[in-house]
Amino acid sequence: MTINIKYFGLIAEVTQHEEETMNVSGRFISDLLEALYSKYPDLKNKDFQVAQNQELVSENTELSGQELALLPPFSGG
Amino acid sequence: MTINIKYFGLIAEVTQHEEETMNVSGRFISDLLEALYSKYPDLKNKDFQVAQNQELVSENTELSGQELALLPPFSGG
Amino acid sequence: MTDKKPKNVFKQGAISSEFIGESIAKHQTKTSIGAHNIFLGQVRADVIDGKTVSAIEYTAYEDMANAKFDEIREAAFEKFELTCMHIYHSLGTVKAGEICLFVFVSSSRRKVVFKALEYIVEEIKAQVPVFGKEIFKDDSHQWKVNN
Amino acid sequence: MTDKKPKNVFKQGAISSEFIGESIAKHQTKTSIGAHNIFLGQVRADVIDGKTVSAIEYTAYEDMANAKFDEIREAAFEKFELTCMHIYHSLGTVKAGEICLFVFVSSSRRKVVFKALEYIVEEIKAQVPVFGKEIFKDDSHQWKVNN
Repeated sequence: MTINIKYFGLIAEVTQHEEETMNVSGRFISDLLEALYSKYPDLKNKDFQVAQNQELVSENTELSGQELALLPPFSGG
Repeated sequence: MTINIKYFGLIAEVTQHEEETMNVSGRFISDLLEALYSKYPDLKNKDFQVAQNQELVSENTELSGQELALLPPFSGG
Repeated sequence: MTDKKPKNVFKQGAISSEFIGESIAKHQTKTSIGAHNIFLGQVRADVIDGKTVSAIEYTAYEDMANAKFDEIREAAFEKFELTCMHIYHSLGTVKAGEICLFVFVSSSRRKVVFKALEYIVEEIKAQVPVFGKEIFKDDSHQWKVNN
Repeated sequence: MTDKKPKNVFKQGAISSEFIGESIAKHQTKTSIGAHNIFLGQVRADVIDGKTVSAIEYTAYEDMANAKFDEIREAAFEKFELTCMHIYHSLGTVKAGEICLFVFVSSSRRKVVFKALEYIVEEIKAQVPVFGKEIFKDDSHQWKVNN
Protein backbone atom coordinates (compact mmCIF):
# COMPACT_ATOMS: atom_id res chain seq x y z
CA MET A 1 0.00 0.00 0.00
CA THR A 2 1.26 3.49 -0.83
CA ILE A 3 0.89 5.85 2.09
CA ASN A 4 1.55 9.53 2.57
CA ILE A 5 3.11 10.26 5.96
CA LYS A 6 3.56 13.63 7.67
CA TYR A 7 6.17 14.27 10.37
CA PHE A 8 6.03 17.02 12.97
CA GLY A 9 8.30 18.70 15.49
CA LEU A 10 10.99 16.50 16.98
CA ILE A 11 9.94 13.62 14.72
CA ALA A 12 10.55 15.70 11.59
CA GLU A 13 14.04 16.39 12.96
CA VAL A 14 14.70 12.66 13.16
CA THR A 15 13.30 11.83 9.71
CA GLN A 16 14.69 15.00 8.13
CA HIS A 17 11.47 15.31 6.11
CA GLU A 18 8.12 16.88 6.84
CA GLU A 19 6.33 14.50 4.51
CA GLU A 20 7.02 11.44 2.38
CA THR A 21 5.32 8.66 0.45
CA MET A 22 6.13 5.08 1.46
CA ASN A 23 5.22 1.63 0.30
CA VAL A 24 4.13 -0.54 3.18
CA SER A 25 3.50 -4.27 3.04
CA GLY A 26 1.11 -5.42 5.76
CA ARG A 27 -2.31 -4.31 6.95
CA PHE A 28 -1.73 -2.67 10.30
CA ILE A 29 -0.25 0.47 11.79
CA SER A 30 2.30 -1.84 13.44
CA ASP A 31 3.51 -2.87 9.97
CA LEU A 32 4.03 0.77 9.06
CA LEU A 33 5.94 1.32 12.30
CA GLU A 34 8.26 -1.64 11.53
CA ALA A 35 9.06 -0.07 8.16
CA LEU A 36 9.68 3.31 9.77
CA TYR A 37 11.91 1.89 12.52
CA SER A 38 14.10 0.17 9.99
CA LYS A 39 14.37 3.33 7.89
CA TYR A 40 14.84 5.64 10.92
CA PRO A 41 16.31 3.64 13.82
CA ASP A 42 16.34 6.75 16.06
CA LEU A 43 12.54 6.83 16.03
CA LYS A 44 12.51 3.89 18.45
CA ASN A 45 13.72 6.14 21.26
CA LYS A 46 11.22 8.87 20.57
CA ASP A 47 7.83 9.43 22.09
CA PHE A 48 5.11 9.87 19.48
CA GLN A 49 1.53 9.00 18.54
CA VAL A 50 0.16 8.03 15.16
CA ALA A 51 -2.83 9.77 13.57
CA GLN A 52 -4.68 8.26 10.62
CA ASN A 53 -7.17 10.47 8.83
CA GLN A 54 -6.58 12.99 11.66
CA GLU A 55 -7.58 10.63 14.46
CA LEU A 56 -5.16 9.01 16.90
CA VAL A 57 -4.88 5.26 16.31
CA SER A 58 -3.22 2.30 18.02
CA GLU A 59 -0.77 -0.23 16.60
CA ASN A 60 -3.61 -2.68 15.97
CA THR A 61 -5.59 -0.32 13.80
CA GLU A 62 -5.86 -1.31 10.15
CA LEU A 63 -4.15 0.88 7.61
CA SER A 64 -6.82 2.61 5.54
CA GLY A 65 -4.54 4.27 3.04
CA GLN A 66 -5.61 7.67 4.30
CA GLU A 67 -3.30 10.42 5.54
CA LEU A 68 -0.94 9.33 8.29
CA ALA A 69 0.99 11.53 10.69
CA LEU A 70 3.60 10.96 13.39
CA LEU A 71 2.97 13.36 16.25
CA PRO A 72 5.39 14.04 19.10
CA PRO A 73 3.96 15.18 22.48
CA PHE A 74 1.64 18.15 22.05
CA SER A 75 2.89 21.43 23.47
CA GLY A 76 0.44 24.10 22.42
CA GLY A 77 -0.59 27.10 24.48
CA MET B 1 -22.96 58.69 72.75
CA THR B 2 -22.76 60.75 69.57
CA ILE B 3 -22.33 58.60 66.53
CA ASN B 4 -21.82 59.32 62.86
CA ILE B 5 -23.83 56.94 60.68
CA LYS B 6 -23.53 56.39 56.94
CA TYR B 7 -26.34 54.97 54.79
CA PHE B 8 -25.92 53.26 51.43
CA GLY B 9 -28.02 52.14 48.50
CA LEU B 10 -31.56 51.10 49.33
CA ILE B 11 -31.02 52.07 52.98
CA ALA B 12 -30.16 55.65 52.02
CA GLU B 13 -33.43 55.75 50.09
CA VAL B 14 -35.32 54.82 53.26
CA THR B 15 -33.49 57.29 55.52
CA GLN B 16 -33.35 59.98 52.83
CA HIS B 17 -29.82 60.83 54.03
CA GLU B 18 -26.42 59.47 53.15
CA GLU B 19 -25.02 60.40 56.54
CA GLU B 20 -26.16 61.78 59.87
CA THR B 21 -25.07 62.24 63.45
CA MET B 22 -27.23 60.69 66.18
CA ASN B 23 -27.26 60.58 69.93
CA VAL B 24 -27.67 57.05 71.18
CA SER B 25 -28.28 56.02 74.77
CA GLY B 26 -27.14 52.44 75.46
CA ARG B 27 -23.92 50.52 74.88
CA PHE B 28 -24.69 48.09 72.07
CA ILE B 29 -25.37 48.04 68.37
CA SER B 30 -28.86 46.78 69.29
CA ASP B 31 -29.48 50.07 71.12
CA LEU B 32 -28.54 52.00 68.02
CA LEU B 33 -30.86 49.81 65.95
CA GLU B 34 -33.78 50.53 68.34
CA ALA B 35 -33.18 54.25 67.86
CA LEU B 36 -33.01 53.85 64.09
CA TYR B 37 -36.17 51.72 63.92
CA SER B 38 -38.15 54.31 65.82
CA LYS B 39 -36.87 57.11 63.61
CA TYR B 40 -37.23 55.10 60.35
CA PRO B 41 -39.93 52.41 60.83
CA ASP B 42 -39.46 51.20 57.21
CA LEU B 43 -35.95 50.01 58.08
CA LYS B 44 -37.47 47.03 59.92
CA ASN B 45 -38.50 45.45 56.63
CA LYS B 46 -35.15 45.96 54.98
CA ASP B 47 -32.21 43.59 54.77
CA PHE B 48 -28.96 45.22 55.92
CA GLN B 49 -25.77 44.66 57.89
CA VAL B 50 -24.03 47.04 60.27
CA ALA B 51 -20.35 47.95 59.95
CA GLN B 52 -18.46 49.62 62.77
CA ASN B 53 -15.04 50.98 61.98
CA GLN B 54 -15.41 49.26 58.57
CA GLU B 55 -15.94 45.78 59.98
CA LEU B 56 -19.26 43.96 60.05
CA VAL B 57 -20.61 43.61 63.58
CA SER B 58 -23.53 41.86 65.29
CA GLU B 59 -26.27 43.31 67.48
CA ASN B 60 -24.34 42.31 70.60
CA THR B 61 -21.23 44.24 69.69
CA GLU B 62 -20.45 47.22 71.89
CA LEU B 63 -20.68 50.65 70.37
CA SER B 64 -17.19 52.10 70.14
CA GLY B 65 -18.10 55.56 68.95
CA GLN B 66 -16.31 54.91 65.66
CA GLU B 67 -17.82 55.26 62.23
CA LEU B 68 -20.99 53.24 61.70
CA ALA B 69 -22.58 52.28 58.41
CA LEU B 70 -25.80 50.51 57.38
CA LEU B 71 -25.10 48.33 54.37
CA PRO B 72 -27.76 46.71 52.20
CA PRO B 73 -26.88 43.47 50.35
CA PHE B 74 -23.67 43.85 48.34
CA SER B 75 -24.06 43.81 44.59
CA GLY B 76 -20.69 44.63 43.12
CA GLY B 77 -19.26 43.19 39.94
CA MET C 1 1.88 44.95 48.56
CA THR C 2 1.98 45.96 52.20
CA ASP C 3 1.34 49.68 51.89
CA LYS C 4 -0.63 50.92 54.88
CA LYS C 5 -3.09 52.81 52.70
CA PRO C 6 -5.02 50.48 50.39
CA LYS C 7 -4.93 51.16 46.66
CA ASN C 8 -7.98 52.75 45.13
CA VAL C 9 -9.71 50.05 43.11
CA PHE C 10 -12.49 52.31 41.85
CA LYS C 11 -12.69 54.01 38.50
CA GLN C 12 -15.36 56.54 37.56
CA GLY C 13 -17.64 55.08 34.87
CA ALA C 14 -17.14 52.05 32.65
CA ILE C 15 -13.81 50.23 32.21
CA SER C 16 -12.79 50.54 28.57
CA SER C 17 -11.54 47.73 26.35
CA GLU C 18 -8.51 49.93 25.54
CA PHE C 19 -7.62 50.11 29.23
CA ILE C 20 -7.80 46.32 29.44
CA GLY C 21 -5.67 45.93 26.30
CA GLU C 22 -3.06 48.31 27.75
CA SER C 23 -2.98 46.42 31.05
CA ILE C 24 -2.24 43.24 29.11
CA ALA C 25 0.50 44.99 27.12
CA LYS C 26 2.19 46.18 30.32
CA HIS C 27 2.71 42.57 31.39
CA GLN C 28 4.68 41.60 28.33
CA THR C 29 7.94 42.71 29.91
CA LYS C 30 7.36 40.22 32.74
CA THR C 31 8.83 37.17 31.09
CA SER C 32 8.40 34.87 34.07
CA ILE C 33 4.64 34.94 33.42
CA GLY C 34 3.22 31.98 31.50
CA ALA C 35 -0.51 32.44 32.04
CA HIS C 36 -2.93 35.30 32.51
CA ASN C 37 -6.56 34.95 33.49
CA ILE C 38 -8.96 37.87 33.22
CA PHE C 39 -12.50 38.21 34.52
CA LEU C 40 -14.74 40.95 33.17
CA GLY C 41 -18.15 41.77 34.61
CA GLN C 42 -20.42 43.34 32.00
CA VAL C 43 -23.74 45.05 32.65
CA ARG C 44 -26.64 43.01 31.26
CA ALA C 45 -29.75 44.54 29.70
CA ASP C 46 -31.93 42.26 31.82
CA VAL C 47 -35.67 42.42 31.30
CA ILE C 48 -37.51 42.47 34.64
CA ASP C 49 -41.32 42.64 34.66
CA GLY C 50 -41.25 43.88 31.10
CA LYS C 51 -38.74 46.67 31.78
CA THR C 52 -35.23 46.64 30.37
CA VAL C 53 -32.13 47.59 32.38
CA SER C 54 -30.29 50.37 30.55
CA ALA C 55 -27.49 50.95 33.08
CA ILE C 56 -26.27 50.23 36.59
CA GLU C 57 -25.30 53.08 38.87
CA TYR C 58 -22.66 51.93 41.33
CA THR C 59 -22.02 53.42 44.74
CA ALA C 60 -19.75 52.03 47.44
CA TYR C 61 -18.67 52.47 51.01
CA GLU C 62 -15.36 53.38 49.45
CA ASP C 63 -12.96 53.25 52.40
CA MET C 64 -14.27 49.92 53.62
CA ALA C 65 -14.44 48.58 50.06
CA ASN C 66 -10.84 49.47 49.31
CA ALA C 67 -9.77 47.89 52.60
CA LYS C 68 -11.70 44.71 51.67
CA PHE C 69 -10.21 44.64 48.17
CA ASP C 70 -6.84 44.88 49.86
CA GLU C 71 -7.60 41.98 52.22
CA ILE C 72 -8.78 39.89 49.27
CA ARG C 73 -5.62 40.72 47.34
CA GLU C 74 -3.38 39.80 50.30
CA ALA C 75 -5.26 36.56 50.91
CA ALA C 76 -5.02 35.60 47.25
CA PHE C 77 -1.26 36.23 47.18
CA GLU C 78 -0.93 34.01 50.25
CA LYS C 79 -3.07 31.20 48.87
CA PHE C 80 -1.85 31.15 45.27
CA GLU C 81 1.53 31.51 43.56
CA LEU C 82 0.71 34.66 41.66
CA THR C 83 3.09 37.03 39.91
CA CYS C 84 0.59 39.89 39.53
CA MET C 85 -2.95 40.79 40.44
CA HIS C 86 -5.04 43.80 39.51
CA ILE C 87 -8.62 44.69 40.41
CA TYR C 88 -10.69 47.57 39.05
CA HIS C 89 -14.35 48.31 39.80
CA SER C 90 -16.56 51.03 38.39
CA LEU C 91 -18.38 53.72 40.33
CA GLY C 92 -21.18 55.81 38.86
CA THR C 93 -23.07 54.93 35.71
CA VAL C 94 -22.14 51.91 33.58
CA LYS C 95 -24.41 51.28 30.61
CA ALA C 96 -25.64 47.88 29.48
CA GLY C 97 -22.85 46.20 27.50
CA GLU C 98 -20.13 48.13 29.32
CA ILE C 99 -17.63 46.63 31.75
CA CYS C 100 -17.88 47.30 35.49
CA LEU C 101 -15.36 44.83 36.97
CA PHE C 102 -11.89 43.84 35.72
CA VAL C 103 -9.85 41.27 37.64
CA PHE C 104 -6.49 40.26 36.19
CA VAL C 105 -4.21 37.55 37.63
CA SER C 106 -0.92 36.25 36.25
CA SER C 107 1.35 33.38 37.20
CA SER C 108 4.21 31.38 35.78
CA ARG C 109 1.93 28.32 35.52
CA ARG C 110 -1.63 28.06 34.32
CA LYS C 111 -3.23 25.78 36.92
CA VAL C 112 -3.03 28.39 39.62
CA VAL C 113 -4.64 31.26 37.70
CA PHE C 114 -8.01 29.55 37.29
CA LYS C 115 -8.42 28.87 41.00
CA ALA C 116 -7.10 32.27 42.01
CA LEU C 117 -9.37 34.23 39.69
CA GLU C 118 -12.53 32.43 40.75
CA TYR C 119 -11.59 32.85 44.40
CA ILE C 120 -11.03 36.59 44.00
CA VAL C 121 -14.23 37.22 42.03
CA GLU C 122 -16.36 35.28 44.53
CA GLU C 123 -14.75 37.12 47.43
CA ILE C 124 -15.43 40.48 45.77
CA LYS C 125 -19.08 39.60 45.23
CA ALA C 126 -19.49 38.44 48.84
CA GLN C 127 -17.28 40.79 50.87
CA VAL C 128 -17.07 44.19 49.24
CA PRO C 129 -19.67 46.87 50.04
CA VAL C 130 -20.57 47.97 46.52
CA PHE C 131 -24.18 48.67 45.60
CA GLY C 132 -25.66 48.49 42.13
CA LYS C 133 -28.81 50.36 41.22
CA GLU C 134 -30.36 48.96 38.06
CA ILE C 135 -31.81 51.82 36.03
CA PHE C 136 -34.59 50.86 33.63
CA LYS C 137 -35.27 52.54 30.32
CA ASP C 138 -38.30 54.31 31.83
CA ASP C 139 -36.01 55.81 34.54
CA SER C 140 -37.45 53.69 37.33
CA HIS C 141 -34.95 51.55 39.23
CA GLN C 142 -34.38 48.57 41.49
CA TRP C 143 -31.45 47.56 43.68
CA LYS C 144 -29.43 44.73 42.28
CA VAL C 145 -28.87 41.61 44.41
CA ASN C 146 -25.93 39.28 43.76
CA ASN C 147 -26.43 35.55 43.66
CA MET D 1 -21.30 26.76 14.90
CA THR D 2 -22.00 23.75 12.74
CA ASP D 3 -20.11 24.72 9.61
CA LYS D 4 -18.66 21.67 7.92
CA LYS D 5 -15.26 23.29 7.52
CA PRO D 6 -13.71 24.13 10.92
CA LYS D 7 -12.68 27.73 11.53
CA ASN D 8 -9.00 28.52 11.34
CA VAL D 9 -7.82 29.12 14.90
CA PHE D 10 -4.25 29.92 13.91
CA LYS D 11 -2.69 33.33 13.57
CA GLN D 12 0.79 33.96 12.23
CA GLY D 13 3.05 35.27 15.02
CA ALA D 14 2.12 36.68 18.42
CA ILE D 15 -1.41 37.71 19.43
CA SER D 16 -1.36 41.44 20.15
CA SER D 17 -2.91 43.15 23.15
CA GLU D 18 -4.75 45.45 20.71
CA PHE D 19 -6.39 42.44 19.07
CA ILE D 20 -7.52 41.22 22.50
CA GLY D 21 -8.86 44.68 23.40
CA GLU D 22 -10.79 44.82 20.13
CA SER D 23 -12.27 41.37 20.71
CA ILE D 24 -13.54 42.56 24.08
CA ALA D 25 -14.98 45.72 22.51
CA LYS D 26 -16.90 43.68 19.93
CA HIS D 27 -18.81 41.94 22.71
CA GLN D 28 -20.22 45.12 24.17
CA THR D 29 -23.20 45.05 21.83
CA LYS D 30 -24.17 41.65 23.27
CA THR D 31 -26.11 42.87 26.26
CA SER D 32 -27.19 39.42 27.45
CA ILE D 33 -23.58 38.80 28.52
CA GLY D 34 -22.80 39.32 32.20
CA ALA D 35 -19.37 37.73 32.49
CA HIS D 36 -16.33 37.23 30.30
CA ASN D 37 -13.36 35.05 31.17
CA ILE D 38 -10.15 35.24 29.18
CA PHE D 39 -7.11 32.98 29.27
CA LEU D 40 -3.84 34.16 27.76
CA GLY D 41 -0.81 31.95 27.34
CA GLN D 42 2.42 33.96 27.35
CA VAL D 43 5.87 32.70 26.35
CA ARG D 44 8.17 32.48 29.38
CA ALA D 45 11.88 33.27 29.25
CA ASP D 46 12.62 30.03 31.12
CA VAL D 47 16.21 29.31 32.04
CA ILE D 48 17.12 25.68 31.28
CA ASP D 49 20.65 24.44 32.02
CA GLY D 50 21.84 28.04 32.11
CA LYS D 51 20.29 28.94 28.74
CA THR D 52 17.42 31.39 28.41
CA VAL D 53 14.43 30.84 26.13
CA SER D 54 14.10 33.80 23.78
CA ALA D 55 11.13 32.58 21.72
CA ILE D 56 8.93 29.62 20.90
CA GLU D 57 8.44 28.58 17.30
CA TYR D 58 5.05 26.94 16.86
CA THR D 59 4.13 24.44 14.19
CA ALA D 60 0.95 22.38 13.99
CA TYR D 61 -0.73 19.60 12.12
CA GLU D 62 -3.10 22.35 11.05
CA ASP D 63 -6.04 20.44 9.60
CA MET D 64 -6.21 18.03 12.51
CA ALA D 65 -5.64 20.87 14.99
CA ASN D 66 -8.48 22.96 13.58
CA ALA D 67 -10.76 19.93 13.63
CA LYS D 68 -9.81 19.31 17.28
CA PHE D 69 -10.35 22.96 18.20
CA ASP D 70 -13.77 22.62 16.61
CA GLU D 71 -14.58 19.48 18.62
CA ILE D 72 -13.50 21.24 21.81
CA ARG D 73 -15.65 24.25 20.95
CA GLU D 74 -18.70 22.07 20.25
CA ALA D 75 -18.19 20.06 23.44
CA ALA D 76 -17.86 23.22 25.51
CA PHE D 77 -21.06 24.69 24.06
CA GLU D 78 -22.83 21.43 24.95
CA LYS D 79 -21.46 21.27 28.50
CA PHE D 80 -21.73 24.93 29.49
CA GLU D 81 -24.31 27.68 28.92
CA LEU D 82 -22.06 29.95 26.91
CA THR D 83 -23.04 32.92 24.78
CA CYS D 84 -19.73 33.17 22.89
CA MET D 85 -16.41 31.40 22.62
CA HIS D 86 -13.28 32.33 20.68
CA ILE D 87 -9.94 30.57 20.44
CA TYR D 88 -6.76 31.85 18.77
CA HIS D 89 -3.36 30.14 18.71
CA SER D 90 -0.11 31.40 17.24
CA LEU D 91 1.96 29.71 14.56
CA GLY D 92 5.57 30.66 13.84
CA THR D 93 7.76 32.67 16.17
CA VAL D 94 6.43 34.13 19.41
CA LYS D 95 9.01 35.94 21.54
CA ALA D 96 9.29 35.68 25.31
CA GLY D 97 6.66 37.97 26.84
CA GLU D 98 4.37 37.71 23.83
CA ILE D 99 1.01 35.96 23.77
CA CYS D 100 0.55 32.65 21.94
CA LEU D 101 -2.90 31.51 23.09
CA PHE D 102 -6.08 33.53 23.58
CA VAL D 103 -9.25 31.80 24.78
CA PHE D 104 -12.32 33.96 25.40
CA VAL D 105 -15.64 32.73 26.82
CA SER D 106 -18.75 34.73 27.68
CA SER D 107 -21.98 33.88 29.43
CA SER D 108 -24.93 35.59 31.04
CA ARG D 109 -23.78 34.31 34.45
CA ARG D 110 -20.33 34.17 35.96
CA LYS D 111 -20.24 30.68 37.53
CA VAL D 112 -20.22 28.95 34.18
CA VAL D 113 -17.35 30.90 32.61
CA PHE D 114 -14.73 29.73 35.12
CA LYS D 115 -15.47 26.05 34.58
CA ALA D 116 -15.81 26.44 30.82
CA LEU D 117 -12.53 28.30 30.38
CA GLU D 118 -10.48 25.84 32.41
CA TYR D 119 -12.07 22.93 30.55
CA ILE D 120 -11.27 24.44 27.15
CA VAL D 121 -7.66 25.32 28.01
CA GLU D 122 -6.95 21.86 29.44
CA GLU D 123 -8.50 20.21 26.38
CA ILE D 124 -6.38 22.36 24.06
CA LYS D 125 -3.21 21.41 25.91
CA ALA D 126 -4.07 17.70 25.82
CA GLN D 127 -5.81 17.19 22.47
CA VAL D 128 -4.49 19.62 19.89
CA PRO D 129 -1.43 18.72 17.78
CA VAL D 130 0.60 21.89 18.20
CA PHE D 131 4.35 21.71 18.74
CA GLY D 132 6.48 24.33 20.44
CA LYS D 133 10.21 24.60 19.77
CA GLU D 134 11.90 26.60 22.51
CA ILE D 135 14.64 28.71 20.96
CA PHE D 136 17.46 29.72 23.29
CA LYS D 137 19.42 32.94 23.05
CA ASP D 138 22.40 31.00 21.64
CA ASP D 139 20.15 29.67 18.80
CA SER D 140 20.12 26.13 20.15
CA HIS D 141 16.66 24.68 20.85
CA GLN D 142 14.63 22.05 22.65
CA TRP D 143 11.09 20.77 22.11
CA LYS D 144 8.65 22.00 24.70
CA VAL D 145 6.60 19.45 26.65
CA ASN D 146 3.29 20.42 28.30
CA ASN D 147 2.55 19.39 31.85
